[in-house]
Amino acid sequence: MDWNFVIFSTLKILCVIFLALMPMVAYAVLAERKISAFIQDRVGPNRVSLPLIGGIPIIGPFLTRWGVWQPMADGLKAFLKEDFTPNYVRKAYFWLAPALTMTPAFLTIAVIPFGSNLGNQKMVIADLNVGILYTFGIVSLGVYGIVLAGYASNSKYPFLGGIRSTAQMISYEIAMGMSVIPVFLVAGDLNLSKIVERQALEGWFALPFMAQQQTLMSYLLWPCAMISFFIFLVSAFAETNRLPFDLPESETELVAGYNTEYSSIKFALFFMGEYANMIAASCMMVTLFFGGWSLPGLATPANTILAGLLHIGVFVGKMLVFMVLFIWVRWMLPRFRYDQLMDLGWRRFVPLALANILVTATVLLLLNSK
Amino acid sequence: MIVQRKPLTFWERLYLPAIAGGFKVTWKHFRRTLFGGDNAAKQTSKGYYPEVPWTVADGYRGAPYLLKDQDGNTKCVSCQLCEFVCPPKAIKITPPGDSGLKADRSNAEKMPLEFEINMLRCIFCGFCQEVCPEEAIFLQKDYSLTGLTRSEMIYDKEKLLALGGTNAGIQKWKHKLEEAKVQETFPVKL
Amino acid sequence: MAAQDYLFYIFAALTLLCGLLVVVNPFSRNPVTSAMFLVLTIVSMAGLFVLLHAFFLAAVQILVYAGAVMVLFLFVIMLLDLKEEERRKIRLFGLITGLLSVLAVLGVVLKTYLVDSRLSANLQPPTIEGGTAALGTILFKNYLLPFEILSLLLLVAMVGVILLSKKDLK
Amino acid sequence: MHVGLEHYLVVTALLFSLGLLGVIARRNLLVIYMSLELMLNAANLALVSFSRFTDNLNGQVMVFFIITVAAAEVAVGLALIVALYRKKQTAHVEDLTTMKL
Repeated sequence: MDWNFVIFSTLKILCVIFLALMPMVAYAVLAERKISAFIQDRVGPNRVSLPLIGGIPIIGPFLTRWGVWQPMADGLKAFLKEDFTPNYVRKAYFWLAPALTMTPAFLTIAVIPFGSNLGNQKMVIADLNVGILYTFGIVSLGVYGIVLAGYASNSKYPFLGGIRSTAQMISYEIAMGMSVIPVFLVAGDLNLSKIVERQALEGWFALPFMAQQQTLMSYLLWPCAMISFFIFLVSAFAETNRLPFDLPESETELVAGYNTEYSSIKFALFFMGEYANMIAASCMMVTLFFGGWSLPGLATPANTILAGLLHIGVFVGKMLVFMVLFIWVRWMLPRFRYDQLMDLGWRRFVPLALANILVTATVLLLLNSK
Repeated sequence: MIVQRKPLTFWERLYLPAIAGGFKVTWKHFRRTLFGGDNAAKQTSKGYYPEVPWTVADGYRGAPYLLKDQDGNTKCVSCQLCEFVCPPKAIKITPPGDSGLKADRSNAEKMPLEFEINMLRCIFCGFCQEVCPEEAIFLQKDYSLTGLTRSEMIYDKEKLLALGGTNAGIQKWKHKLEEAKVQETFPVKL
Repeated sequence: MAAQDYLFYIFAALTLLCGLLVVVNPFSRNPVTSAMFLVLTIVSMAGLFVLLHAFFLAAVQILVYAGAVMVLFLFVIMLLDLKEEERRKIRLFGLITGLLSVLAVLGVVLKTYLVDSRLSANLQPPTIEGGTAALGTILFKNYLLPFEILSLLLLVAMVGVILLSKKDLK
Repeated sequence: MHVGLEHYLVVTALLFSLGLLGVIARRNLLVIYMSLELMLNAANLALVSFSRFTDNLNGQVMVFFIITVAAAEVAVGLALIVALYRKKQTAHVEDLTTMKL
């Protein structure tokens, strides 16, 4: 057995989950609260601080005033609150559901190339040939947590929330899956690392001028890529149950939808699952449409440690832009009605995505036959 | 009346103008708060809340307390209207009953033996103030009610009276008399 | 034994155990439990597919079966609000005939598999990989007509389902 | 012993008979349907293992077809069950003994 491989894989998994993803989820919650506060003319969390931390020169005042430690306080509170299990819930499923929401969100990260190379290690946990299919498979498993939460709560609002969410997620999965097919038609591969490498050379699909060498093809396919990206973006909002598509937990109608009956750490798991899903969706968008770790000057896979770290930084930076977008849109648009949501999914996006596949295939055929 | 839902125009169905409008509004507020430092806390007082007390605006509905009249007597006559009207059932009044507790003022028959408001249940709606015929209970400006136990948050008569203080200026029957006089002249407001 | 062999035994045991719990669960007769164990069966079977280097099919298995078909099952169970299946008196005749027929089928199948010498003959060490490209090529070259018929079948099923699920069935 | 074709085939045989047992023994229409899925899956596994050990992708194409047909079949079957439930308010095979709705 190749022990080197095993050790480095374990190391990568541990680092990505515990050093990157978990803190990122925690601080995404803080970012959400801060940005929401600024948009609503408030200041947001700015109280929590550790003793003596203000004594550090220069950065000390910032560390005490910007709510930097708020995620830790939130996490501690979630653990210490009373874990209440209502009567008449179906206990096994009630306990299973939060875990089932959280896990798929983390599993999705496995195939995302979050950097090029670091030393001689590829910066992707699992470089699968069927990369994107794996992602969609795992994402589709995420429905179970919500269905079971709705079913196990044995109460009306969670049930309605669960049913709504299931229908919504399955519907938009189809639009989402179809929207990315043009990308794979152009790239000719399902492997996400290969897709990123191709984009690094011939232009990002959504921004073809960000390229090492300009080609006519990428400009001709720009409209198709933009439609692809647009459908993917909107579907990602629907898949992660974010506003304007947060119908499963629309608080004005369903109290809190499927997580009405949950409290303390179980609720926190649902909450973290949502943010982990947002991170995964942002990663997917960056990887598929915005060139992953690449920048025009940094298009070749890194061969020094510094360049490797730079690539990871570029990837994380691009991802954070999308996270801010996710958070910002929450305050921009009101919630859709349920029939509008279904109408948008089935009668606008699915036909549009199908037409997009057809047009892309035609353009590719014409270009390649020359 | 049935309002017909207007069909959306092409631009509205694209949702794009709405998105642009939403971005404009949110960006304006975001910029003003983050870079201008101009937020609600700054506008109403010199700093942020726990250090700098918040300036309470007129008409703010804080915690309901019991009032005494100008002679220091309990105004409440234990009519229990507030207990009846209270939506979350936060008020509990024990009438004097057989204990024979007389009011400590001459123009009333009785006063409550016990008057409790559960501040954990109170929703500060102001119904009790509105319904009180004696003007004995008023929503005041206290907004920061804290306690370490649940029982601590149930305020009894002594505490409510002590917190409420005296308010001689409000004399309901005088107002009623003025209102009646005004109404006799039939002022026609156009 | 190689690591892959251990993985085979783990996944096979999981598949069979979960399959057993779908059919004869001693703890619960709730259809939701059956459905959830079927999901586990399917996922562990996807693991077996990966061991057989059928990567595309493993992904499709999870995507279609676990992600869509089983969710549909759960959806229907929840919508119909099915009660738990009552524990009936075991009818000896039915049980014995049932078990006998199952054992007979199992016996015939196993005998064919295990005794047939052609199977246990030395096969070449397999080299084939069920990747997307390979499968797509063979699908669109050798099996184009069945593929098109299949798409027609899906269309027919879709129309049928919409008709069936209309409120007033005439 | 190295894991070979026989190992996979034993698993498929057991899985198939489990599905058969479910169809015979269970009374809930939906659970019977799930058992049918189990049998189909056993067939899938057999085809994939044959395809692997005979170095031939045709088996996998068959599995692809089976999965598609199964999806269509499940959709229609569940719609039928729902329609049946609307008429009879039951999904137990013992209560569905008449030839006519």
